[in-house]
Amino acid sequence: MTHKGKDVMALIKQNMVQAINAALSQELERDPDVVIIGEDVGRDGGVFRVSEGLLDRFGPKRVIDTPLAELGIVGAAVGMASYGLRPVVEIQFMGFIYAALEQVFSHASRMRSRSRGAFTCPLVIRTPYGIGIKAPELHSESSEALFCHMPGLKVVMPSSPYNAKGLLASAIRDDDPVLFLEPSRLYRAIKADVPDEPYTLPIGKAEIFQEGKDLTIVAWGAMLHKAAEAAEGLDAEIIDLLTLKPYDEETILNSIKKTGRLVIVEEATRIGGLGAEISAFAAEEAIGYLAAPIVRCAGPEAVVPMARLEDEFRPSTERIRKAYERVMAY
Amino acid sequence: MTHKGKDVMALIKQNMVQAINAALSQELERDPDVVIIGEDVGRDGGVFRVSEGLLDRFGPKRVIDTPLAELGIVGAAVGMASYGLRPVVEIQFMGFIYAALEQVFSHASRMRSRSRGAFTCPLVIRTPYGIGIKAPELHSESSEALFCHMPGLKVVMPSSPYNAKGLLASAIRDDDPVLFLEPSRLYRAIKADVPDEPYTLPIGKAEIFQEGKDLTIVAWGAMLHKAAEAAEGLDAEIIDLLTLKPYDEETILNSIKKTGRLVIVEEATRIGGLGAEISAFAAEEAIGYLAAPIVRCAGPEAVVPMARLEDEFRPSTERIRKAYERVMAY
Amino acid sequence: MTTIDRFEIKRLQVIDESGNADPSVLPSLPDSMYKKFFETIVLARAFNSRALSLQREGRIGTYPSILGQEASQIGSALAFDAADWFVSSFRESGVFVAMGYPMPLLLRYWMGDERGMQCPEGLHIYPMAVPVSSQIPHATGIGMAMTYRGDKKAVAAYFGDGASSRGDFHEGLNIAGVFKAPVVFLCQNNQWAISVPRSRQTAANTIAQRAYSYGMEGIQVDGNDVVAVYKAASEAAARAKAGGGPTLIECHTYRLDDHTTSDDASRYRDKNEVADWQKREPLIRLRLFMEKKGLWTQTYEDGVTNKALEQVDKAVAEAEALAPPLTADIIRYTNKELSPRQLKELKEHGG
Amino acid sequence: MTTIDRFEIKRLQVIDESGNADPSVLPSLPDSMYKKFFETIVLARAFNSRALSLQREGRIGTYPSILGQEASQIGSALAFDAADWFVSSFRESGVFVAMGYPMPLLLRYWMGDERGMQCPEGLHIYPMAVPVSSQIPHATGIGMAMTYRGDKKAVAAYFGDGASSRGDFHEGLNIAGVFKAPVVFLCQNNQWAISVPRSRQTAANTIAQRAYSYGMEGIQVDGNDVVAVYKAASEAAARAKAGGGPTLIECHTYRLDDHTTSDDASRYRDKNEVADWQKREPLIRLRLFMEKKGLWTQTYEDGVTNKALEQVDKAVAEAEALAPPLTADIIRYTNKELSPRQLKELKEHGG
Ligand SMILES: Cc1ncc(C[n+]2csc(CCOP(=O)(O)OP(=O)(O)O)c2C)c(N)n1
Ligand SMILES: Cc1ncc(C[n+]2csc(CCOP(=O)(O)OP(=O)(O)O)c2C)c(N)n1
Ligand SMILES: [Mg+2]
Ligand SMILES: [Mg+2]
Repeated sequence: MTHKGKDVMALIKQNMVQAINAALSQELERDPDVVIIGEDVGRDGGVFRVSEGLLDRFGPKRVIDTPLAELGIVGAAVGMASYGLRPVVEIQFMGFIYAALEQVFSHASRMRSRSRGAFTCPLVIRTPYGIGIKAPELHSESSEALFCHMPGLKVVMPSSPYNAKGLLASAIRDDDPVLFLEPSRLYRAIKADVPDEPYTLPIGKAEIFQEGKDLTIVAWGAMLHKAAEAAEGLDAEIIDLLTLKPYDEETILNSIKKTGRLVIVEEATRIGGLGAEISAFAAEEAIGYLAAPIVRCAGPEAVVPMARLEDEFRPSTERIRKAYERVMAY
Repeated sequence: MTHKGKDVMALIKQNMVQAINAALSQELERDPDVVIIGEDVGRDGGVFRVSEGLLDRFGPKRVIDTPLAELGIVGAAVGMASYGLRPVVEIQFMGFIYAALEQVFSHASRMRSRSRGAFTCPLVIRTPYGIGIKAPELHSESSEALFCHMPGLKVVMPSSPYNAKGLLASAIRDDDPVLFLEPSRLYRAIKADVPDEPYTLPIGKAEIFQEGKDLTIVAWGAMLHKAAEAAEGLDAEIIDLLTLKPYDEETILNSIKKTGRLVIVEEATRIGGLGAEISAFAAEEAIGYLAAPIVRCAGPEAVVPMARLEDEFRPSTERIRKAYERVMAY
Repeated sequence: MTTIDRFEIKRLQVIDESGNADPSVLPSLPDSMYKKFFETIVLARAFNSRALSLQREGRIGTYPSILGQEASQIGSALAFDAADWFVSSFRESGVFVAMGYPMPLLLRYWMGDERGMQCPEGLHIYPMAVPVSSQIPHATGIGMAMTYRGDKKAVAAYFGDGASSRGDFHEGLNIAGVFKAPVVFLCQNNQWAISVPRSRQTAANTIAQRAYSYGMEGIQVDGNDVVAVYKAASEAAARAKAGGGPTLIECHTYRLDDHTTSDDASRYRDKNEVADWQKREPLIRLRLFMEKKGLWTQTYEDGVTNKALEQVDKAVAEAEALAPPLTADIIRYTNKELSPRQLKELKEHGG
Repeated sequence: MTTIDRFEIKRLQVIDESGNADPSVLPSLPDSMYKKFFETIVLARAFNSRALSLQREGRIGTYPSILGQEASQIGSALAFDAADWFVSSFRESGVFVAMGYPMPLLLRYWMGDERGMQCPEGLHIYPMAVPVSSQIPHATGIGMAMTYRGDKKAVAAYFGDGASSRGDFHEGLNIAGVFKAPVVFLCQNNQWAISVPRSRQTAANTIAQRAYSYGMEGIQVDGNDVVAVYKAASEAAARAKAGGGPTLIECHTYRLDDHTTSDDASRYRDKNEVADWQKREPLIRLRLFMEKKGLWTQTYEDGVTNKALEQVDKAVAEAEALAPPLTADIIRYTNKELSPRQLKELKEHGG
């Protein structure tokens, strides 16, 4: 059987939660140094059930329920990682990683550099991000840009069950720290073919989600699907970034050279978002190819609202469409 | 007497430390709700002596030496601020604010929004940033971009004794939280005329540091002076951003319309820096006026090095000059 | 080896599970106060069970039940005045109700509408904090500001057993200790932090003993005994206002329901444990105690219950009648003065 | 009110200021061990004073002196094996020296050269942590990893009194308590955190008592008594390796010098206090004790000192002879595999 151009033994229909669970399970199996650590990841199987069944299968030494202490968890995981383990931390929601930022920024990201390679930090932090599950405050953050600014740290964001599984496996095998951002809105939204066996997908490579020649659209995570929806009827090339840091400059550049137009669609507040980086990259490297302004379609400069207004925050299909039209008018 | 177009009673020569000290002192005098709080700000007068003499003058109720606890200090200041005080927090170095980011991002910046105006957070966090004093690790951060991405928070960065004093007074009087980033490299580097009396400068306004018509250069803080040095001989318009968030779109736009070229000079690592935002803004709003790529001259994707290599990290005059030349070649 | 210091951890219970009071610690309270306890618990419970059913009907979002914790919340809240400040986590409906926070506002919050946390004038109830324990340093700062202004007030700071494992608990309490901030730290130890039992939250025997780490008074109270909670909190509040500094009170209670409506506690905890604590829930012993004092009859309780249900009905109607929030408010309340960019976005969002 | 728990805080001193040992606690150590204490302290002190003069000459950057704290650092470090892991703050030259960390590397670090923290094979000394206390959770995690692997090793985690006010201290120790991580937490309570005295750092009487907040063993030791420190640390290390969990040891000592070479302690602290502690500095009593045991003579000390000075001289020469660091290394060590962008930047930076 083949899938996405590769020979595979068996395909199963899985949603993203199941695909991530499979990746965790297969990596735990493959490498005795892999451990899962976080709040409620064990007995409860994680608040989104992503680690369901892993405690039963691998025991409490490898699937570790911790006290409520984000900074302590990430800090301890940094220590574990430099001892040689490969901890996979779960932070319950992206909004709760802020307490651990000193550990992420000042330690995980810098351990290799600080010790000139004597100590390393093969650590994965998984956390659900984004709007869409009508949860309380700070359950809907998409602050990926903060992490992309930190040298040493990789940032990965899947958009489908298939790439979630393959990218998570790669993240766990990576010898540097990786922040793995899971779109909570997509956790159970899509069921798709996923190879049953373990596989990896390359970190640092974007995917052409849809080919086209009039307009390049760059999006990532949950917004990819909204960006694609809004592009219906246009001959747009849609790039699924997948790795946010280091992002795939080449794929973006090649597409702009072809289309001459760029729109970036992101969920986060505009100012200082990752969209700014992509735009600035294009404005430096490809301005000669651009026939139109580079437009960022992003959230307003406002705190992500609670459930009642959350859908007004993320760019709507109409707003995205308008952004495409603005650019297509050139 | 007049200074910068305003009538003033007396001018004194001050360096930035003295000017900031004067602003603190005058604001403490003016408003009984102002308090200074932080590690070593009292008896020691701050590790850079910025608050020297204030404890003696205003007493330990208003100049508060705290335990070593960045998150607790910022958190307590959030509470004080919503009770009606105007705390001015000192974080000893920008690299140590990371422990307090949850308080800055999830609380200070959101209090007004979260409570729909019932509680507010008139809080200033002052901290020295940047390379240049040959200090140990994490004493040289310039991670302003992280803060610019957070709705609700203002970010201000002076570049001279004069604007440091006026902007700090404005920050303290502002009814929302302000991060006030002081270029440690400039603390004692420049002595200049500063009005003795209290004055404010508007938050949200950039300054044309130098007029010109061939090239727009945007810079802020310590890099402003390096950017200017490198521009010698060019007819460049140099914009001193001063407020990093919300940055002054209008001044930037007008300048680009005039010059048709834009280079952004920043000290931070390039990816996701504030330069990306400025570039993206221009690429969206002014692409039609641009005759050349927008170039960011920034730090490499690497951890800020310790003393021996720190000068290799910030863009050198030569590197900046090359960036200008690249753009001027169009 | 010399012993340089000694500590004892005490536990306070006033009314036992059979409704008998220990005369050595029974405070002298007017009958009206017992009634107030009873009526507030009934009201809070009515609110809580209505919130749970509204959630099931999709009329509000995820909701964290307070069932079992009413004595801890109400006994403590009633020890404070309206001029005092309240800093809470997300599981304090009982505190909000006890302090007279408008129930329609509370419901609006759980509907996912920020207007629910627009605290009305006259009350000083901080918006709920979703990041666990991050509100604790705020209480310290508010207390420091009270001292600064010379206001004879106190802060009631609520948080859970899980919260006590976080760094902000430590920094907040330590700073409060150093500055003798007038704060009463009320740990609602309900034995669980989602699926993590108290015994796995920390290897310490009690949360109360942490008080000694911060040079403050500390005590464990039977959190299902409203009188014990009230007594300990009143004493702590009085001490705080008199300049005696902060207190850590561990209210030893139990979360009888799931963590929130999104949770299924049967996945991780034993039914027998829950059944056991069910027998100790706070209303049972209060009822028995009041009956012995001639303050409780079934008719009295029925009256109280009916009135509570009516109040809750009215609150639900009022909350649901409110016009939906304005999209523009997202932006409008970000800053006092909006930047040109924000003004542009405000317009785009209908403002 | 019932008492539900009781704690005692103990303090250990073995050798008093006059060099007399308390036989009830004196461990039976070979003479060679006392010599080792003595010689390591002398070496660390020689290193320290040379570092201070190198700084004055502009040959290294800002440097934090360990003067007065040698017993705390060396007594504890020597209680561990080379296979154990060390997690330190920034003021542990004594620990590095005791563990045999190459002094030229240590100097390179203080010259502002990252290569100084490239720990050689065979040692497990974590790079110094500049953000105070942020290293504490690492020790917990390393300990958990040792348990995971079944390695009978321990972690020595160093931090100051100021550090014990931070959240990471709390979270790190609490998690270590829960998982019985084999960590010895060594608080170097030198009475000052820059200008903040211990009494304003926390209202608690001791740092040691915080052990009880985490369900672990805790003790205060006379940190200027190298034998007491060694004894407490050895017992704690042995307990850790035997699965008995972590220990918090408060080494009660004193920072005799300025905070760092950038500091001027005369701005904030009393000369008399310093003079008082000067009398209690660790070498005085060790000398007296060893003399009584016939282990010390002036000739012995002179020999030790000369050898130490030679070693330090050699280290300085070696450190200064090293080629300057490569700019490209900034980028090279950011990630194991560099991205195309990084490779481009590497080239631009001469790599
Ligand atoms: C910082 C943070 N981490 C995780 C969560 C998710 N979460 C919500 S409540 C909770 C458990 C809280 O336990 P406890 O403090 O005991 O309060 P309780 O829920 O028992 O009232 C968790 C982990 C959160 N809200 N904030
Ligand atoms: C998080 C953080 N805040 C502030 C500083 C600046 N600083 C360096 S050392 C120090 C005091 C540390 O005190 P203590 O923990 O007692 O250690 P000591 O210096 O006495 O060895 C401070 C405030 C820092 N390095 N890290
Ligand atoms: Mg709980
Ligand atoms: Mg100290």
